[in-house]
Amino acid sequence: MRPVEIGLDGLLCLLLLVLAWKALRAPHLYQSAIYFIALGLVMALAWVRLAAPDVALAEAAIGTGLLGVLLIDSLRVFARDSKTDPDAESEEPPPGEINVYPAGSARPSGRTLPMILVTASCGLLAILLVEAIIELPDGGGLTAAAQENLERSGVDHPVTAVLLNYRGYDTWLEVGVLLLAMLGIFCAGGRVGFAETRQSNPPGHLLSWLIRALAPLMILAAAYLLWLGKLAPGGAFQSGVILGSAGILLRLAGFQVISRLPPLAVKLGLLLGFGVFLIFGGAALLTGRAFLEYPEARAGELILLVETAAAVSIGFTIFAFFAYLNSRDQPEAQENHAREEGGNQKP
Amino acid sequence: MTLNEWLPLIIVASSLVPGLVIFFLAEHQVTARTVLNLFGATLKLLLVLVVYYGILRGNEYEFRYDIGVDLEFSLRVDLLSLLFAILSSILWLVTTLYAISYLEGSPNRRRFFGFFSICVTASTGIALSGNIVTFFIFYEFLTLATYPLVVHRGTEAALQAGRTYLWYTIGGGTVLFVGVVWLFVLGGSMEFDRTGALAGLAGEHSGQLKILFWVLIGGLGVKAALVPLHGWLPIAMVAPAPVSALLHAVAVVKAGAFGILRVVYDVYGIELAEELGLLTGLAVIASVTIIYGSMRALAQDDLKRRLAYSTVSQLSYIALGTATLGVTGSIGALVHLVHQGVMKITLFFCAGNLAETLGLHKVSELNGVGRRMPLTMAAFTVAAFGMIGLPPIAGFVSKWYLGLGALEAGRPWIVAVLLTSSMLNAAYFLPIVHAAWFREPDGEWTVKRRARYLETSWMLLAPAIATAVLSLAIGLFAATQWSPLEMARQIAEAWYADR
Amino acid sequence: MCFLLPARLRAPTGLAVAAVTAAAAVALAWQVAVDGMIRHNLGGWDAPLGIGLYADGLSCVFLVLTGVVGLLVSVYARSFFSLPEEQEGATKLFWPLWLILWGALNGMFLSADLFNLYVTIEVVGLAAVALTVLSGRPPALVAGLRYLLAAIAGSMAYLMGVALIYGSVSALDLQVVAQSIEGGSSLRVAFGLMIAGLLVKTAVFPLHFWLPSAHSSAQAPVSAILSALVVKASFYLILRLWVDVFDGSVTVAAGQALGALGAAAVLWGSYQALRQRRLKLMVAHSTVGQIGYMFLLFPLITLAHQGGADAPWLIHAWTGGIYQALAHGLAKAAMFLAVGVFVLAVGSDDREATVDLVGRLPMTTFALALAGVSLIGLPPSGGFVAKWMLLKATFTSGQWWWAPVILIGSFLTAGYVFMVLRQAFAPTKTPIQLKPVPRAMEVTALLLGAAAILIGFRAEEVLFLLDVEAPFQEAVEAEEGGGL
Amino acid sequence: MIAGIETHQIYAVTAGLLFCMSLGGLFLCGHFFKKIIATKILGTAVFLLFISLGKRNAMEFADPVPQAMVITGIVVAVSAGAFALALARRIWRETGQSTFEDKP
Repeated sequence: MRPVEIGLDGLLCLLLLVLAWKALRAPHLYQSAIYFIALGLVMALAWVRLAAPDVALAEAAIGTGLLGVLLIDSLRVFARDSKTDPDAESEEPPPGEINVYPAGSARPSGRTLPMILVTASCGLLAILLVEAIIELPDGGGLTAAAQENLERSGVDHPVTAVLLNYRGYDTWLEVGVLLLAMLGIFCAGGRVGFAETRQSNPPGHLLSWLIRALAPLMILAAAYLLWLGKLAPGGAFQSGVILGSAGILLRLAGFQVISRLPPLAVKLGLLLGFGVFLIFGGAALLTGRAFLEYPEARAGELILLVETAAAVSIGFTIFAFFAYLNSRDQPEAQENHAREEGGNQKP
Repeated sequence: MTLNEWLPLIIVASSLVPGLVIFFLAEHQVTARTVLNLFGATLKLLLVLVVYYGILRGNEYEFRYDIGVDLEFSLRVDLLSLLFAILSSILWLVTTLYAISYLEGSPNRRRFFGFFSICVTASTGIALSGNIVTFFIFYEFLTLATYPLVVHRGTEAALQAGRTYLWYTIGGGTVLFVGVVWLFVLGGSMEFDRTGALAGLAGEHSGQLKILFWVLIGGLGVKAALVPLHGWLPIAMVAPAPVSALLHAVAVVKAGAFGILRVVYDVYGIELAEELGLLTGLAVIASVTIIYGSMRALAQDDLKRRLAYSTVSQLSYIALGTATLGVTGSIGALVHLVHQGVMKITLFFCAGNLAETLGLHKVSELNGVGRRMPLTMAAFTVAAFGMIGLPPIAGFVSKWYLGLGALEAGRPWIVAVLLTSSMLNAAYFLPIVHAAWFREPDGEWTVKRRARYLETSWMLLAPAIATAVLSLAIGLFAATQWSPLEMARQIAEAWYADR
Repeated sequence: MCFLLPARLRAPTGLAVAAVTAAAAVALAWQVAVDGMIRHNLGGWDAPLGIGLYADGLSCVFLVLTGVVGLLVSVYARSFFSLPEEQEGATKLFWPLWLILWGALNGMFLSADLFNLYVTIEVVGLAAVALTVLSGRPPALVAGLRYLLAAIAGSMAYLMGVALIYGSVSALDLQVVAQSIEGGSSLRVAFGLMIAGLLVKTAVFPLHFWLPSAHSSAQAPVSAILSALVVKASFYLILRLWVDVFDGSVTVAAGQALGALGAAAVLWGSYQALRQRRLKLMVAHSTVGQIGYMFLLFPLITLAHQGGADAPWLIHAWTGGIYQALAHGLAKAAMFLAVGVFVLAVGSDDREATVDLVGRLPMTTFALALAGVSLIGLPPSGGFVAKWMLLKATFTSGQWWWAPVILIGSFLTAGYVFMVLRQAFAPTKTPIQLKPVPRAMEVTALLLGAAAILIGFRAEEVLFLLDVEAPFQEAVEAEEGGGL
Repeated sequence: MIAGIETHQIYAVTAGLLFCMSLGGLFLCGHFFKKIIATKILGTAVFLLFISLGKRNAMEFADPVPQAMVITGIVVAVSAGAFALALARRIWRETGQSTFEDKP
């Protein structure tokens, strides 16, 4: 390995550590969020350096992109609501500059001891962990096994083969996790269903037009990525995320997306990926194969089908995360909701 | 499985099933409940007698059931278990009659009779247990089933008493638990018919065995009300009279005493217990309890509390007899188990009658009450004389054997304890008897008119008289073949057969 | 077989699915009992590339426990969530969430793959949190967030351990890992991380901080599910890793350390329960204490293992620990359901408010009493068998220092159980109007309580099932292909 | 000496350090928002270790199994994070509480 590479990697790692430190220690939430997003982008570089472009794509799109949007959107809530709090009026921080410690309460005292304890034990853990990591053998892994069976898997890209064939069960559960998280968010929000409102300050005409034009392109791009997944980095998750971001952009431009769909379609969209997997797995069982086993000859087509369903669901769910949270915390939505609740209570 | 194997289980179930069914009856289905109760009680008595007859003819009755690993549930009938089983089933029948009348019209009777039957189940179970685990299971079961009865009235005092009762019994249960597990680890499943399993360990583990003995006695001593573990008994007297009568004269306290008998004779075996020098300690504790209980009884004005302290004192006669080495002492202990039960239940019935009919709770209120309730007080007098140990009543027989046993074993100080105790007994019973018969009536109750021809309801009166007659009879006919004394003799002789 | 993960079903359908799932669990257990352990390779790929499902005695015992408790809780929940009081928030999501949770639990008991286990843990965790916050009441929300953060941290620690293991042996399948494992500091650290992560999820002292608030602020059926089943799942996983995977590398010290945590939990949890005034908090703290008992298993089996696989107390320790899990599962579910009925009827969660319930809600009081008896460990009950076995193992193995913990724990448990019962016997001066409670709710609570008692009568079947591929028999070589 | 260090080792050690740092952060940060960020970094650290292990022998292309697992992991982590954010937002809106310590 060349020293230049070592230097590059070292620098990258150092940057990772510094960014993480900053994200955790920044005095303002806004800064934390920004550092975190930056960390995610640098991390994507690290994935590329580690020859894992699939992960880089996923991380950039989901880990940083989607979560970043959600984090920033949440900041808006944390900032706005403190403004409406009459007690905090006097010490109102400038928008986006929310102090970590809530207005009115000083930095909690008496936390020195736990801090020392936690720092010490984390330090100890770090030593143990680094030692353990260094001790790991230099070889190993399942690359060879995965390559060997690639022919039977119906796809040409090993990561896709692992995701959808060798370990398809995990992926199925993972689509389930997305669905579950959506249900969880419904619980946290206290109600099921979306209440999108028109953005109070719609973006300019040009931007609106641009986004509208962009949306079909993004859908096209998603389809391409999906198909590409058979051969090269790409696949259901990445394409799903692009679909989701198309939705988020539309939403940011003030379009009502979900409200236009009938509720049944919304549910179907959320369930599609999970359901197709299940139907497919059940069918495999019925035809005498193991659960989620693909018949070798038609594996390619079937995987594409399952992937498409998964991608649609992923995109839809990711968008739904945003749409739900975003709309839930619009002031108008709250009022609507309050009215709704009041109406419900009367009879 | 043959009937003989199932019979012990059926005996236990004959009170459990009615108990459980009662919970599902409605509160107002009095007739159904009464019939069920009496049916169960009669059935149990009959079955026990059938088994007794079978045992005399040499049949064996054993029920075994594997819970898992090495936990085994086993019911087995021997003479000692029969002695206790006959006693509980006769007294259950009598007490059921009494309770039906006593509680007439009071709330929550369904609950009362349900738990009451379950208590009897537990005490029969204790009697029939074939090994120490089964014994422990029923012992704890008894604790649980009696708790609702103690707090039955739901008053602050009852709840308080319930709390005290639980602290004592659960504490005792926990200690016993340790002891039982320890015993198990040392000597296996501890079937009661395989005495001597521990004897082989005497050399190597004698220290452990000694400690273990005191752990076991500590656990059992709570229910047997050995000083200083007796504190719950007088307090628990807030329970309704039938509960005090059956549970605190028979079921609960006898469970402890019975356990001590089992531990000394069937678990350790008399040889080993002697070899380890455990019996003298037990005798001393028992003596202290006897004297202390009597002294405290003297100072009580509340009639039931006086009776309760008397129980504390009298119960330890059993432990004392157990600890007196020798066959005669053991006979005394065994026969006192029965005699004390019959006499004490009579006293409690009478106390209940006085409280129920005239509202009298205190010794000082009893002046002249014999004129108003002659039959009740006659029963009381018989039982009290028995307690003191006057011949020919049952108490005399047991005290006689205990004293004789002490002399045979060469421990004359025990005789001194017995004499002192009898004197104290006389001192706290005779004034009651005297006041009831020879003092002028002066209480408020004298103004009340007699409601009926009888001094009180016949269902209250009959049980008291029956048990009084019984205590007279078992004293008078002690020498016959069917008397408790004869049974006790057979049991004790079996224990000492190999000596 | 048990991947029934339906979603978005309303009560009747949900109930039907619950019945089918429970029946499937029992059927699977039966099959395992008859034919021995079953392995099914998902997607038709063998380990190490594919994921296997694997059912042996241990997993079946937990599957059946989940099935029984799950079914009864479902019946209860059906009545509970049709009450007008419990309609707020997103309660109509109960069914999909609960069935997903159940499916994930089953998946976890069957999975034979370290990473797949991570995914199932995560599903269990998310679903459990979502159920906690179902009512949308602020205390539940805060408790839920605390739970969620603890759960994420725990599963990340677990995943870190998985990464280290994959790094050193290049396999994820439990059996393959178990066979290729050798000592070394990286494995020790991996093991430590995985266990620590799972300890957070099992809420072992002192990592229990999230449990009381979460379990007490959830709605009654949810609390029952969380306390009876969800914490058991991570306990199961610790047990599985401990005896099947890290079999050779666990040390006596590690066992003692887990035992010490368990002992501290027993004492602390029970003591805290005694101090609570709110019923549900009391029951939740009691869970902390009872979980501690299960961890007394580890020092006992570890030492046994060092002393050879045929140490005489092994069977006691093993049975005791599992029995504790079973008995607690049943009894705690019964208790939460019974308390749910109380709260509903009285309208208050205060311990003092339960006056005179014995006369007015006899069935529920009885359920509570039965559950309490089992928790205390009084005979005859499942809890008694558990404590008997554990105590015996401590004596036989010479580790008598655990014995006082077991006993003091029982004593404290008796304290809080009877404090409630005592109150229930007290008559009221001013009778409170009780709200009517659906009969099904009372009956299910009673059934669970009775089950906790009844398993104390028959340990044989459970033992037999446990014996199928018991971890102490070194015969895991036979791999039976996907026999479903 | 330096030439002996492999790329994956640098990243693996970084992963270990990141893990510990964010674990500490999770305990010490007060605000929900930062706690959530800490859990995200915690996840990232784990994924980094996975991938760096996958890089060990194949220079051209990393071991696909950890890659697939990490993709799964990222999705799971994001779902959990989104759920946590939703909860934190609701709590803030309902009670104005933003840490576990303050009781409004």
